[in-house]
Amino acid sequence: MWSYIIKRLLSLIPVLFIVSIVIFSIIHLTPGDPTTYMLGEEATPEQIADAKKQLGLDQPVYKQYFNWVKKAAVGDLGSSYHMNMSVNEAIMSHIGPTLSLAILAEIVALCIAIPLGIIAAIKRGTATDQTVMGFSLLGMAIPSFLLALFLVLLIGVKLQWLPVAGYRPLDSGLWNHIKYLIMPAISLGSIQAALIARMTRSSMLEVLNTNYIKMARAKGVVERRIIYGHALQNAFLPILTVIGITFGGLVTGAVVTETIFNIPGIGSLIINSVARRDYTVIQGIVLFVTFVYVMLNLIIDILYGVIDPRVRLEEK
Amino acid sequence: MENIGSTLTLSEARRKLKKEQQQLLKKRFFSNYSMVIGLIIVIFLMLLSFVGPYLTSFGPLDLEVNNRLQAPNAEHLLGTDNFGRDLLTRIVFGARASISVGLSIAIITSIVGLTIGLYASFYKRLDQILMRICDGLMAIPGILLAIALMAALGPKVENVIIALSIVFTPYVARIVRSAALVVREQTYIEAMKAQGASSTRIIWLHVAPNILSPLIVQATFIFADSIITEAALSFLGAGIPAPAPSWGNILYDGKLVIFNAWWMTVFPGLLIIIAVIGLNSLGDGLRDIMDPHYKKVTKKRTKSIKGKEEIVG
Amino acid sequence: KDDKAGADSPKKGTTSGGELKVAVPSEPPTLDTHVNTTTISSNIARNIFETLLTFDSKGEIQPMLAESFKEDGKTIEFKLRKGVKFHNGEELKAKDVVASMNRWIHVSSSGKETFKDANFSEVDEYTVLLEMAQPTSTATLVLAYSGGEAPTIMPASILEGKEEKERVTEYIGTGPFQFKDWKQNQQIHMTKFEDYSHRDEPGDGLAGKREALVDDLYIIFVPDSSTRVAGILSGEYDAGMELPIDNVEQLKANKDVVLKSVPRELLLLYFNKKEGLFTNQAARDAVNAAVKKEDVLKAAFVNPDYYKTNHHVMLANQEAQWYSDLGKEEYGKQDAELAKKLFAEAGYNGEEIRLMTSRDYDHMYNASIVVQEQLKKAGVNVKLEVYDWPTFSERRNDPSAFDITIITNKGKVEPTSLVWSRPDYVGWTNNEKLAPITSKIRTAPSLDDARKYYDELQAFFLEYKPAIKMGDGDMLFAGRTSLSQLEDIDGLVFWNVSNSK
Amino acid sequence: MSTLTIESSNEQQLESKETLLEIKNVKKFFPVKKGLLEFNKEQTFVQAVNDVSFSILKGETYGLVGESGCGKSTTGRTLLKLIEPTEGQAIYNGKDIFKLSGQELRKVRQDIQMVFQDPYSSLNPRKRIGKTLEEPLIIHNIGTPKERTEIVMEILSKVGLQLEHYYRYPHEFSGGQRQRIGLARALILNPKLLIMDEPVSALDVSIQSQILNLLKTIQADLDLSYLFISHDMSVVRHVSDRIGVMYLGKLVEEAPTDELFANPLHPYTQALLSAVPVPKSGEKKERIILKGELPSPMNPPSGCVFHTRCPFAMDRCKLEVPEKKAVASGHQIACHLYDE
Amino acid sequence: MTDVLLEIKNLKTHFYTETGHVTAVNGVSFDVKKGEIVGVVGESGCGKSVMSQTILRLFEEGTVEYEGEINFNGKNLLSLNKRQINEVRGNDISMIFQDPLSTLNPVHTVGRQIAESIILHQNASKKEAEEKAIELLRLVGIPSPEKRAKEYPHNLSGGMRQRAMIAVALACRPKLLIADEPTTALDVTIQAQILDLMNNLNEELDMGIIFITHDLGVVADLCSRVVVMYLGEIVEEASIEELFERPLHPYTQGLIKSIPQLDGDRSAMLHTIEGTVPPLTRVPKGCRFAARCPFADEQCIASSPPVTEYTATQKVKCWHFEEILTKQEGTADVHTYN
Ligand SMILES: Nc1ncnc2c1ncn2[C@@H]1O[C@H](COP(=O)(O)OP(=O)(O)OP(=O)(O)O)[C@@H](O)[C@H]1O
Ligand SMILES: Nc1ncnc2c1ncn2[C@@H]1O[C@H](COP(=O)(O)OP(=O)(O)OP(=O)(O)O)[C@@H](O)[C@H]1O
Ligand SMILES: [Mg+2]
Ligand SMILES: [Mg+2]
Repeated sequence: MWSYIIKRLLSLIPVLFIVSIVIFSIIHLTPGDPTTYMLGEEATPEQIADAKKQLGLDQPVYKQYFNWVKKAAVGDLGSSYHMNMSVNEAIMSHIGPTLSLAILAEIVALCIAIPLGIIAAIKRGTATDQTVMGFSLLGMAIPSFLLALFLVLLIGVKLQWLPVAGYRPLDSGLWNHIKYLIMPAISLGSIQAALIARMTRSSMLEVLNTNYIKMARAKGVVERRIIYGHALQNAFLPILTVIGITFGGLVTGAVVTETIFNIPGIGSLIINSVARRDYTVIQGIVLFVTFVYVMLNLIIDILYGVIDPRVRLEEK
Repeated sequence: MENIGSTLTLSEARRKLKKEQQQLLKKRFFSNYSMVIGLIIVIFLMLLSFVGPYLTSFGPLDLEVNNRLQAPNAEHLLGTDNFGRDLLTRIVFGARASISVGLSIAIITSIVGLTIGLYASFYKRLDQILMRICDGLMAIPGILLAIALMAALGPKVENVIIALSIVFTPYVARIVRSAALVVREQTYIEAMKAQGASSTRIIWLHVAPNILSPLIVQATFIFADSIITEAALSFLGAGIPAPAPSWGNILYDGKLVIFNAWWMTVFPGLLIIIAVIGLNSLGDGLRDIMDPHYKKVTKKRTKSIKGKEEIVG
Repeated sequence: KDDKAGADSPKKGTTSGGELKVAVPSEPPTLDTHVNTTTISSNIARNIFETLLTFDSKGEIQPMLAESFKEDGKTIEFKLRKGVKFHNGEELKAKDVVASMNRWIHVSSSGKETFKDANFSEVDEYTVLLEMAQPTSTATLVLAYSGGEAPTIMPASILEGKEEKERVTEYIGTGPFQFKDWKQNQQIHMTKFEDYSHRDEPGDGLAGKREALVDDLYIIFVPDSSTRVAGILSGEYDAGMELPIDNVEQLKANKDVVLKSVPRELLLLYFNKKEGLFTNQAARDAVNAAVKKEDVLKAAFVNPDYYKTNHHVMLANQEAQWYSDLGKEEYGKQDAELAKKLFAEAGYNGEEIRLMTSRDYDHMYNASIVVQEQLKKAGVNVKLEVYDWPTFSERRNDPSAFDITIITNKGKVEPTSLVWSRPDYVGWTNNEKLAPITSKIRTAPSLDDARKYYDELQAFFLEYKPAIKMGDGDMLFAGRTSLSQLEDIDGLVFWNVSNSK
Repeated sequence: MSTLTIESSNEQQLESKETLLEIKNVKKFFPVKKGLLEFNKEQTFVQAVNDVSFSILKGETYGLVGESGCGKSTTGRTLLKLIEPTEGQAIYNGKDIFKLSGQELRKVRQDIQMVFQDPYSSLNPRKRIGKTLEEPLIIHNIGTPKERTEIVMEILSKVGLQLEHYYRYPHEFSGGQRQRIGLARALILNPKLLIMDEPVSALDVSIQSQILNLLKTIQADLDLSYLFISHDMSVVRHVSDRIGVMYLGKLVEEAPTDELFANPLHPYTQALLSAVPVPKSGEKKERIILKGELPSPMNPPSGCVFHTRCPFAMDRCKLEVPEKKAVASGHQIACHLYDE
Repeated sequence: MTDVLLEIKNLKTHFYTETGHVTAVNGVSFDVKKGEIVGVVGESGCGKSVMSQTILRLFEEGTVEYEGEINFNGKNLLSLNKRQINEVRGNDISMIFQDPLSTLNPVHTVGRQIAESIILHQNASKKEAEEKAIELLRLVGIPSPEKRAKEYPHNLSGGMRQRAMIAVALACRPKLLIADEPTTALDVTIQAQILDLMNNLNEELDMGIIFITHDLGVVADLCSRVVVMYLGEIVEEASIEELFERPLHPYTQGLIKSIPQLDGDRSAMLHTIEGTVPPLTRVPKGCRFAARCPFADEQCIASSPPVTEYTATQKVKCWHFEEILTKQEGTADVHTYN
């Protein structure tokens, strides 16, 4: 197992390397450059050329790449063109809100999704099933911005229960912190919930007819325990995968929601950096996100083995 | 040991059984509400997108700025949008674009993701490579990819399909892989190997059907998501070329006036929901047909059935 | 400054202290106004930095950091106020002004244009002298303008040892607010500058007494317009800029919100005059005949209350200074037949015309949609090409990439700095007839003299059609009623504003 | 029903028969899973099959018996390379199966079919039985679709199932029916060697006899070879020509059937035979009760693996691994008792 | 032994499959007394497993329907609600399934699965239960039970799984044990050990056992009474002596004749009962065995025979059993096998 983990960690090196090349190419394929934002709308071509030179963008692409990769290899991702900070700092300062939001949203999602999915599976074909699944389809089909705006209008503007937008760090008090995250977490979470609930239902259906569930019944295990103790674990791999990738998606930025609720997280950092063509930040984020995904998927893969001992990932 | 019948009676029996079976399948198909509902919806949408355009009295681009944002009324059944274009017409014309984008992406990602996921679950070495590629792909921001593609290949609908397919495929692949990892350890797969089945055969005919249900869930999600995301990309010039309508575009236009023109978000939103329900019902139905345990819960335990029990064969 | 929307009179002389949270649509790249052209940057920066001159409410030029100034042909002499403190405690001296202003002249585009070969020099500790290559009628206007590329004054000590073009990252000025911190992608925090030395004249427009009445000023970046609206409605923000005109009704309906607007933008249709069909005068004339300007305006700015059908090149609210009758007649006319004829004359035969736009700015996009339809009606095969803003910005500098594009430009204090006249700006206006006119305006001995040549410029614009002006658009802003006042003078003004919340 | 007698005695033929499959020193060790935190613990193995050699001749039935968990199924699965062997060779047609892969391996698998011990889980729950049975035909390109269906229906009735069962799903069958399906699937390809892991354990005696008769008939007709793994000594006795007795991963005794039953030499074999229950009321045989700690394949005893329970264990048994040696024609044994 | 522990009265189990309605168990009645071991034998597919699972109502609701009565401790199990039946399951009645691999939960260790029963029904702490589980594994003859308890079903051999199943079922010392072919995968030495264990429990706890098997040797060894089933019905019920000495039903007779003998002629074909079992969708109207019965006549084909009590302990469902018996008395060697 440890050799597997180490191997996976080592695979980060080529992955990051290749991703860096890909992202570098993509970035330089994309039209536009950092000066647009830097100098403003009415900048003269002369100003633009000056600025490009200053940023080193007049050099050949491969040279730029080497300059960058040399530093990146030792952990220095360079500094942002636009923000007065290094890329590392930029990521660090934006990861906090994103993590808080992701965790909260995932909690919301899981609290709704798994029980609902299970209920739907048990009551397959009944009105309960159809209602639950109907809502989850709704959740899947409604664009997240609509749900978010609806929440803003209702809870934020009409009822004024919660602040409509913004972010307060944890050190401004737990409630203050959470208060600003509840609505975004709900609007993100309920969409994730829709997917997870459906996945839960369909995976559970595969499991509920098996003989070991019959056996558990014969043992006199109560239905609740059968579901949560026996069936769920067997059905859990796809569910875990969805949870993993949706969580990954949240950690690496919920662009729309972060924009609407004006949360300064990774998502808005990405979108801003793309809009500003802040090359170094984009590159940095992509590497960071790759790292996050590789680690996340490693954890998920390890969990596969824990959840279902039949799964073998190691090479023989 | 008694020999049961000659070949003649055998082939007769085979035909009879087959016919019975076909009838059964038909029954199974039509008593499968999901399937039927799904089909009805899909047919409705097909009609909407192919015949609908000939029925509307407005053009999708006919604008009349002075009529902007009119609530649904007799002339404009679903109201007008922020350029005074007839919303119904735009929705009807947008149907084809949105559904074809959504469907193509759902189908492409399903096929590619299924392939990647299945093979990754089967070959350890490949797993390492494919899954790391997926990790990398997941990390590249979709917006950037779309802009780059658009720059490289020009603003075309195809590009949005390519870009979103690239973005969504890893998700499908991972889901498929997770389910397949369990299936491949089952004894019946070992039994297939023992019979000399090739890996390709095992993968496609024996593992694949068993991971269908998570795939269907993920695919419907992608269908919905890509209809919506297409609009986001068309903001960057990478979606359906600008004034041409798509449900996603109408929705996004509606977002700006969400405070005062509910019809611009509600109607396209509704249609997306209907389309998703349709596709999903089809998927569920398909799944149910392949599920040996599926029985309609409405118990048809009537006297008539009980009366049959003593029938002599 | 027109207060249209139910502007109940500000509660004067209310409490001081508290905070003021303002939602703005975008984050400035820097607060160093010398090196970037964005308005938002100058808007925020002018709370921290001040300029030598400024405008009062009637648009007259008044001294700000200068005690007084004296124009004399090719020179202007500024006497500085004494005892003005920078936020770092240094006193404002002539060397600071010289260092700042010379840098501004060298690096900013408006500095370069208006003050070519001009130079500031120190006369004594509190006197500086601006020497220009020729008499410049627009000099004081440009110096007083704080709507973009503001000629702000910073301590010489900060500029020392830096390359001119290098951005300043330490924001130290003399303004009523001092820079506290900048959370990237979030907000800029400013606090009241206790040692601020204000002018003694009563506040009037941007001139006169400035005073920070709140302790904390937060400029919060809220890119999503509906979020800005929701934030103002719910009281999360005390004021908000650039609100969508579609949301006017919601804002008006809320009794705790005061809605205001001010003309800010010129909507212009630019032709690519370097390549393609529109190098041809007839083709440009044809487009002019084909479009119905008011429809375009309406699509872009929605509500007649918030746009002006304005035929001349300056903003409608600048008519007191700059006005011309030329073109007023023709402005509203649309003639598809004429357009067809002119297109034929220009040798147009159905090839694809690329109308480039970006959805990052709704005005531009909406206007483009309407123009596309109108041109189609005139028989033009127009293709709309939508790009994200950086792509758009790159392509618009590429003569082979587009034929027409519609852009909103910010208003300017004087006509010669309007960007359409620049040969390097979108569309490449490069006509030998233009330079003499600009030069006449600029080098006129006084502003009044300069205004006489405005008609000539207008005539050139109408005839040559480097671009077609659709009209003026307003910028909508709103504040909570808890604010004692809120005004937009080339951007929102945050001094002399208290918040009773 | 005719009580058909197979012409000549099996034993006489033995010498003349050629070897079909030769298994040499096969080992299969399963690594024992360690916890994530036990990374410094030494890797231990379940020594499921530990150096087993025997050969199967053409047309013969080789019975494999032994204690539960001694590695019979593992041997069977390893032979087909369904699990990677740790060591050893399995020579079939002059080639080592363990070294084959891809197309070649699949060819061998056509010749050697397997019936799994666990009938239910070896059937794909989503596939109708008919399809499952047709699968091997399709894999090896036999017949047209119509013919395949007929072949399947024929084999169904041969194993005592009905045509109606063609369209049923596995969960609708009884244990014994499933077992017959497994058998049918293996038989359908006309293999050369059939590895059967407890193929009749879930069948009632009347169907069991049908099946055993069927197996015998087919063998006589097609010169098939069987590797017959079973616990039912009377069944094994009935079908096998030779029998191997396994204990804890080792083959401890091997002899022609009659010889083994008449003259069981290894103490374990003796105990095994004495424990067979008799289907007659009131009649209880004297059993040899094996005492002592049950050894585990995770750390098998030193020396002779049986010494912990052997009534005749000597000191030497604890230390030396007994070599396999022949004591009579075809009768091999690994036990120190029979050393000179 | 007069206390009736379990009384099954005219039990029917209907399946509603898409191919039609199937009555897998059709009017089965018998009882199990306290401390009694009842063997159930019968043709493969005759409904033994279905019947045994019906006792605990283990089939998916909605696809199956039960009829008749199953009285246990004075309660009709078929009319209990969910909670009530759950109290009976595992605690009062436990069950060893026929198919050990698919009935053990693949993601739980065998130790955990055994411990679960103990925790559920005996108020034991987790640790106690785990220790007990190991003890049980040792009891059923699994070597190094401490280690095996931590393994998963797929790590075990077929026999070990079966023993693990037995351990699960015995964990709670139930009043009634339903064992569905519990020793098929065990070698005879271990089988003997398990049978001993069952015998002990049976004596110690007065545990009733329904023992389904095909191994008539085991039946002879263990059971006091035997129920013979054929195609969903009980065709004969007899004490163990009677069954082997004087089987009444032609099917039972055929069955006994088919047993391969340890000392029989190896080269001879085994005795079989001719014909095949008809599928449940085509059950004959009359005697279900008629088509395969050498003694069948029109009566058999026309109508289903009644159950006749031949002795106090022996019942048979056949029209002609007496004639057959007298016929065979003459030929003498029919039902013996040396
Ligand atoms: N879920 C089901 N749906 C439909 N038919 C079923 C179902 N389960 C069992 N059957 C049928 O019911 C009959 C009785 O099956 P059961 O499993 O009880 O047999 P059995 O006596 O246990 O046989 P064996 O000894 O082979 O295990 C069989 O013919 C089988 O095909
Ligand atoms: N996949 C596996 N992982 C780990 N150990 C295994 C695995 N399969 C089998 N074993 C172990 O290998 C040994 C031999 O198992 P095998 O199944 O070959 O026994 P068997 O002789 O077939 O027994 P039975 O008669 O009970 O089926 C057992 O100790 C078992 O626990
Ligand atoms: Mg085995
Ligand atoms: Mg059974």
